[in-house]
Amino acid sequence: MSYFPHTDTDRAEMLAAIGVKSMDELFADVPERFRYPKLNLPEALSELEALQEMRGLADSNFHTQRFPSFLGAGAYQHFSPSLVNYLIQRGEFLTAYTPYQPEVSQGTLQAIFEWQSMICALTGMEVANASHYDGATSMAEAVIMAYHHHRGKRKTVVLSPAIHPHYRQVVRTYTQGLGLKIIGDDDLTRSLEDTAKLIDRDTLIFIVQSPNFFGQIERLDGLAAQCHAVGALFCVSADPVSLGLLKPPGQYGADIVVGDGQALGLPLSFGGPYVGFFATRKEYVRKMAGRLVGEARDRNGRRGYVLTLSTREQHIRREKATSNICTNQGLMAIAATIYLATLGKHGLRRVAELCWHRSHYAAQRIAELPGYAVDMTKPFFQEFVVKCPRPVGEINDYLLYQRRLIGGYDLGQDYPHLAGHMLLAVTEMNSREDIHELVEALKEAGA
Amino acid sequence: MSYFPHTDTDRAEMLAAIGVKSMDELFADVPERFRYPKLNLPEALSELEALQEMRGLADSNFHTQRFPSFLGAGAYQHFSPSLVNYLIQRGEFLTAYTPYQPEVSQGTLQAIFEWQSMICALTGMEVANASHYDGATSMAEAVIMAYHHHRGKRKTVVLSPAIHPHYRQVVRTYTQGLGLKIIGDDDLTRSLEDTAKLIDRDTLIFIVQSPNFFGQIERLDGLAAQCHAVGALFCVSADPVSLGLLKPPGQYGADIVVGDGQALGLPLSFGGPYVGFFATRKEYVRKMAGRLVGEARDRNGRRGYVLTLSTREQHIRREKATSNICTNQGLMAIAATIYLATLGKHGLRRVAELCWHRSHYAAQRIAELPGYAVDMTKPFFQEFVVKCPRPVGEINDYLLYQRRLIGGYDLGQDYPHLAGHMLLAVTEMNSREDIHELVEALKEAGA
Amino acid sequence: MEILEPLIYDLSRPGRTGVSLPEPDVPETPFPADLLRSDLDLPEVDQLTVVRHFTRLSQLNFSIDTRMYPLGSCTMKYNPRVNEDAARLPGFAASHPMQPQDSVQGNLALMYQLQEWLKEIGGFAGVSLQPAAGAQGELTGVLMMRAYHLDRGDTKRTKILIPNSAHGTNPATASMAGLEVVELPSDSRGNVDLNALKAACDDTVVGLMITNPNTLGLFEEHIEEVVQTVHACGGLVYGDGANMNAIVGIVRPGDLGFDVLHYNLHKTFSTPHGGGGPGSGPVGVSARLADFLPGPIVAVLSDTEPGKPPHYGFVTPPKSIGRMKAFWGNFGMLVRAYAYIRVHGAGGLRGNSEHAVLNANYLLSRLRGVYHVPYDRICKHEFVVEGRWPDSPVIALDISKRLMDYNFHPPTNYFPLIVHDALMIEPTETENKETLDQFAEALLKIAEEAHTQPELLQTAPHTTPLSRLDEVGAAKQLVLCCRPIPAWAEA
Amino acid sequence: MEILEPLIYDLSRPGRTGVSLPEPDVPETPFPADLLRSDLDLPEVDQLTVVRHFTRLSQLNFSIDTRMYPLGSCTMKYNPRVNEDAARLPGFAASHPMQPQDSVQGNLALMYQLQEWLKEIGGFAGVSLQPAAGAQGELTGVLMMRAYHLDRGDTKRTKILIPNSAHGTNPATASMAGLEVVELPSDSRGNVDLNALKAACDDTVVGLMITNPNTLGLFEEHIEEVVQTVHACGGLVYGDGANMNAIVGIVRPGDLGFDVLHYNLHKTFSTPHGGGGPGSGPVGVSARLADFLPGPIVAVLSDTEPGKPPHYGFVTPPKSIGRMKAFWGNFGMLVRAYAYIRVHGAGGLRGNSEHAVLNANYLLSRLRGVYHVPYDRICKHEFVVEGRWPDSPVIALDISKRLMDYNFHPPTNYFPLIVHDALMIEPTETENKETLDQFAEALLKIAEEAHTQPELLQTAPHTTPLSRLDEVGAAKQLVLCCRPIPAWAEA
Ligand SMILES: Cc1ncc(COP(=O)(O)O)c(C=O)c1O
Ligand SMILES: Cc1ncc(COP(=O)(O)O)c(C=O)c1O
Repeated sequence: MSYFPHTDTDRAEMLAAIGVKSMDELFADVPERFRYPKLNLPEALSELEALQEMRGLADSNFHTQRFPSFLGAGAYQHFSPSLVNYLIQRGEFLTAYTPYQPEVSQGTLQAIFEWQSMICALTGMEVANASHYDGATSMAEAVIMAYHHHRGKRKTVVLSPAIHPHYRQVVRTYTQGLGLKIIGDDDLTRSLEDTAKLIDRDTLIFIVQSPNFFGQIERLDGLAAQCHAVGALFCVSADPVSLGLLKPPGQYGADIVVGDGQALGLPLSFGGPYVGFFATRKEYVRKMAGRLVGEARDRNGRRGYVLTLSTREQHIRREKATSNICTNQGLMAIAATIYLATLGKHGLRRVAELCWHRSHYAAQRIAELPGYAVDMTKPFFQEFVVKCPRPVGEINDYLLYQRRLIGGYDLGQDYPHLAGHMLLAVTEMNSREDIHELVEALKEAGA
Repeated sequence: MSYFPHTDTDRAEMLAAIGVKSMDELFADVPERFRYPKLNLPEALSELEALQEMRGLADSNFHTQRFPSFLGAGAYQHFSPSLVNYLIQRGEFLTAYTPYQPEVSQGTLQAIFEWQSMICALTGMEVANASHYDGATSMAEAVIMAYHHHRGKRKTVVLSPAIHPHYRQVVRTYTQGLGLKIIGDDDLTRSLEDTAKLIDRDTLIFIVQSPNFFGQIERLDGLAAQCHAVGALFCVSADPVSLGLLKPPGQYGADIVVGDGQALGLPLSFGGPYVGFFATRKEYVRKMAGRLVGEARDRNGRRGYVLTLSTREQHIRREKATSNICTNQGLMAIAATIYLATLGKHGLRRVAELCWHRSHYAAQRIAELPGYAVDMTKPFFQEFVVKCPRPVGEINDYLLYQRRLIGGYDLGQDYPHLAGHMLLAVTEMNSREDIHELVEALKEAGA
Repeated sequence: MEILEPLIYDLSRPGRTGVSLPEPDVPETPFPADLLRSDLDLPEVDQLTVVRHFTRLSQLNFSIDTRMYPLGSCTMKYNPRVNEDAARLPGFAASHPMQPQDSVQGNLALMYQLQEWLKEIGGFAGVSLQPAAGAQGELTGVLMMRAYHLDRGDTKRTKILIPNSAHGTNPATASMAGLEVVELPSDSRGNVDLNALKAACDDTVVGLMITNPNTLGLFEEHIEEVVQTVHACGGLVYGDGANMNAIVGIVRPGDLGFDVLHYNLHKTFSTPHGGGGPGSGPVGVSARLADFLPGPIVAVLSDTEPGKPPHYGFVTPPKSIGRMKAFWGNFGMLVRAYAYIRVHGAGGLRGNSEHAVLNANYLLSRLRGVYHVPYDRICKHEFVVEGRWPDSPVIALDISKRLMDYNFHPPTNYFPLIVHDALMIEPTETENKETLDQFAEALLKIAEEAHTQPELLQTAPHTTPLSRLDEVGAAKQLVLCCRPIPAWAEA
Repeated sequence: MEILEPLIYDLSRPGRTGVSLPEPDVPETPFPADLLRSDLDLPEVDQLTVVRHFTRLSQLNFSIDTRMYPLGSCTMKYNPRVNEDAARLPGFAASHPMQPQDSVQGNLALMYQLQEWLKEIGGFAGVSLQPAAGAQGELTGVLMMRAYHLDRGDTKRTKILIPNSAHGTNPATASMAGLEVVELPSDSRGNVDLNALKAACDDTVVGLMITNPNTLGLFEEHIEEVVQTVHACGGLVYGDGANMNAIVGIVRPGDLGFDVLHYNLHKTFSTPHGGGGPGSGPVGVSARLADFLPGPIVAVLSDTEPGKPPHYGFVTPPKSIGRMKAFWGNFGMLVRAYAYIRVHGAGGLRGNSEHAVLNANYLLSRLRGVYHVPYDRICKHEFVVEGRWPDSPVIALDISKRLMDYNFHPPTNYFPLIVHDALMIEPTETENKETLDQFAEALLKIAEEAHTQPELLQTAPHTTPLSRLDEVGAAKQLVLCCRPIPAWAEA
């Protein structure tokens, strides 16, 4: 079907008003030899049939609502109160665009202002922007911001090897035209301590993820001072749910905090749409990328909200803009805001506590299994590394096809020295029974 | 969890303002020996856990989204455009109540006014009310209206035996205190012609369903005249989707048209909530039950809508009211209105045509199967009766457990003379492939 | 004059539609020409027009989701969104009412549990989930009471006693059941007048219909005596459970001796009101009425194997009054109520009632003195004040309309009938103290305005999309349908 | 001064929450005290407060679902609701991006199909679905162009040519890729100036970024020559596909010789704009760039057995520029675009473009004469007029604000930069003629007002919840967060 409403009468009247005889005349400027290509697309279906076809595709997937899942690795299954999904479906949020016209966009603007405020609260920073595409591009924008902060004079980026591999890849992709040297993760076995030793006067930014890709909570005290001593910026990537419990990066001196807001009530949705957050110190606000909502007054002195500091942005500054970003992940930021409002101070902490207790319980039980070993030397949050007695792929297959469980992430894919290690995540969605099933299944799979 | 927002501080301040020391004092008037019973209910669950539990229950059902279904018998599977479900979830419709205060309820009022208009259009009648609980209670209210129309002097109700058995039962339940004689369906094999012969000067109403419970389109010409000749009212119960194609009952003289609006885009939902519609002639409007929306003017002469003729209703007229109905099925009427608006004149006809063609095709194919017979003597719409070579229950079990198909309704449950007969419904939801599967499966089941 | 939002018919243009549909893809069967309709007068619009029209219409409503809606007797509490998700699970929403029972054991288990829980909450021996709303629950109950007497050969009983504070559905129900209504006065404390009751009780009485707490929001102080008096004359006691939100976990009507009670799931148990339904009005009954319940109800079948999950099925009680509704009740509402009870547990439900009562009394404490409270004692979940003053020309309706300008939905007005210019205020437990304070301040401000600028109230509302609507005019100049009258009707 | 809607923080009260959560029900593990935060400054509110707050906020927005939103360059067309249902199917919405590929063949099949369809629609050899929006598609494309030259050892190329009518993301993207921007003038008919282009083309040119139809809504009349000129100097042509809604089924950029193009699924393919995203900006490329696509993309694996359904997997092109995003793209948006293309088919998509162009030209025909049209010829899906008159003091912004009083969202204003006081109007195909007429009449009325009562425009809007907001003041008095600054930051 098509959704345009034109009747034959409409068409005739409109063509007449335009002063053309046919629709074709409207396309006379299109090179004739290429005009009206025959597109080889499947025949149109009715909505009913299309939905049935797509339901067939969807049902052919295994998924976390069908089977208990222990997969994390950058995307986490959490409970999202029903009102979140309802509210973001409201047409007034869903079908508006970037709030360029504040008088008719106060809904979006105030919601994003609240998002900025909550991200500041979570991260312990002074300013946060309206969003980036995801956590990985937030990190890439942090690098670019640091690059410009140093007016392009510094060339070295130091990345902890325990940053999510996709994030490290995106940083490389984004900056490939800038002539940077990205080090730190060139040796994937390098410790955080050793990585920090690479920071020097050519370092524009040092980035750490905590909890890191392996779920471990990094000890970050002193790193900010170390960076600042040589003039480098210190950036932390964090899981927002962990910040319900853990010290905010602002408190140990981070200049930039980035991360992905998916864990804040967004569906897994096979990897997107998620929402990147980006927070920094007030002094850097003019160097920050992305949209920003600020408080304003109307002609009668009433409080309202507007997009502000747009002189940083591409539509005003063009090639001198801080970034090319335009459309961001607005609705996902609103979803996360609604999630955070609903859970609130106590709820988010409670979720974090549940993840803590249940993941530790699971880790302990798995550590007891013959053939398995769990690294519990560093404190971890929600996710932990398990050394397996057999290749991870085989164990996961057993879990999936024999026990209807979605297993962990195979670390060997990204960290050759961790072949045979599985990364398991346990959240509030995994009940005690789920954990027992997992332990049982791992035992069988390892035997 | 609970949804009340009170903090300890709130409670303390409020109790102080009231002038009591404890919550208990508020319940001092409740007989002490019964106060605060210990309720034996399961422990509270979090929303997350409750939803998981309920998903477990839901998933344990077979249902029409999992398996192709050929079940009708008063509830039909039809395609409902996605916007219907979205729009009725909007809080402004969902969480408002009966529009007693028109200035802040124009949304509901205008939507119901449009519903009334569409029901008039579909049925060919002059007025329709805001809704009844379902088609069955609409029919019972028709009887009661006719009873009052005759000022209680007539005592006989004549029902076609081919009316949905539940509807006939509800008419009996509703009117058991009125001392009526309900005839016609006392012999379930009686033909419509023979039933019409029962109409006499004691008949207050004669009710026919068309398409009847067996899917057959009744020939109704002349029946209105026959009723009117003896002063009885003539009432027709109709499937609203069939009215996309078939002559409206108003055209052959019906005084009242009732039916269930479920087929107009409402989910099957195991039998409810649905929506009863009720339409009649203008001359009977003051005798009609239920809420009515009418056009009004505001102080500035602007058009708006209000509840009107409430002097018929229980809250004004109390024991003299036309009915006790208060809450009706408002949101379901709005859903059906949105459905009808979306499909419109052409769409509804198209749906009816699809049901027609596909059901006839299915009937023909089944009629060719050894051991099966289909009664095609009367024209039918969407539903038809199949004589089976084995007990219907056995065939249905085979379809369900061996072929993952939901079979037809076992007519022997209500019509002893139709034991071994199955009522099958085919709508636009059943593709050609579904039909072929059904035919195949019936063949196997009959062998 | 500008139109707020055109009628959908006015947005129609020939040839438009909002759907495409599959091709028949089977050999076509000719239609019987003589049975076909010639035209179908439905609107012709595209999807966007539909979405815009109904989105804009919706925005014209006040609703719980947008502001406080203290409509007395209606329990306009928060409707949890999780309930909506539960009811829309495909296993529930796409199951067909006529499926073989073994294929819908999940539905039956849910219904069975809900029956059990409602029995427990009300102190009853049996429950039917069939009634679609409170009024249908009433009819169910009264028909059972009637049937009970008849079954015992007690055919003289034709009267139903109903206090004058009762909701209109009570007397209307009694009439529908073919019974005669005897109205009972209320005493000075808002209770049913015990002497009048005693005088009315005799062997022609089917029973009493009583609401407790009553429609003044007051708990009947002599409830045990009332019940005993009715029982003593052989009558039964019907409880209108519209006000259950005051007493869940506080007292069980069954313990007080009630024989029947309807629950309003759309009040006490948070299923949304939907602009006037769908609701759900299950009835609970004492042991002597259990056999009369409308059928079918869900039972654990005797073929359940030990150690296995129960095998559920529909059964019809032996002396059933019959079926109230096609199929099994408003199942989607049952799912929502199940979810609500499941997340609350006994403690949560009692907490709801306690806080509903706390909120009402707090609000009363803030209004007392400015608004006359004709029956002034500790109230339950709601209370009734007079919306008038001797020294002001305004009436309750004016106050109601003026409240809209303060962004509140008005209370119920002109009910109960025993209070002049009644304003019946039910805040529910889900309003927070700040909102209650704002509401109280609005009402206090309005009381002031009633004396200083009465016209402001009499011409209110001033900030709504339409100003005050002429309901009297509408009933005179009846326009109930926007379509032309069909030709055959004019003939 | 009255507040429109309080901040959620202002609605907070210590101790409230909107959720309950399960008990840990496992032995608890002590927290490492030194790693814990001392406080968490999030609001504390109940569910009803959340629902009310965001429902009321939402009502303050204009949106496609409530009225015409002719924001030029943004293609604010109807966003079909069926797409939302499709994206929320649990099999899609609850699948984890890191699941083994064999367990998500449904997702991969959908992505593969969509890749194929977008290739077909654009006339390209390869497609990546990874970019999250148009601007990210641009960066992807420019990085590929850069990589292509480098791969051939052609290291001199550092310049990107960009017409002065281009969207800001084009030059900003070039800078991000470390390239130098050379701006090209436009000719008097709104085309890129061919002579200037020729003069700029040399062996330092990476390529040209061009939008066609361009941001004036005009089809480049010399498009073939433009492409040939760039190719002749060894450069590549990047197409900004923001305006694809004019040409789907009309002409394929790949056929015209474009080397890369980004699609905006949130424009042409109806995925909702969400108040500023999420979007999706897949890129299509010609054969010579296919190896450079960001990885991974979905392919049919060679182990597919004959006669069996294809076995899909992720593969990374051999010379890939790398990964643009964690995981695989904004999958939920891909589902919606899939649904959209599936219900349209080739004919439906072409019909969309035809009617988008019809609507724009019709609207232009109604405004021409009253509004100055600096580049006046048959337009495509949008057109640009000047929002000013020599004899009136009003500016485009005033007209935009005044349109709100007529219940229309303003067009894009002050873009493209080559038109003074630009008003860029894109009606899209889903607006009906009546709405277009109303919109035209509003603009004509406003043009009149601009001459008779200019202050009415200069002080507009008058009917919105807030009057005109002071954006300049906001940028001076920066308030970007409503929370107190944390103590450690002040130290
Ligand atoms: C006291 C009382 N009884 C009965 C009813 C009728 O309930 P329902 O509207 O669900 O039929 C109401 C409804 O408002 C009521 O307030
Ligand atoms: C012409 C043009 N190019 C590029 C873009 C950037 O697209 P996005 O906002 O999806 O990043 C836009 C967005 O409005 C646009 O109009």
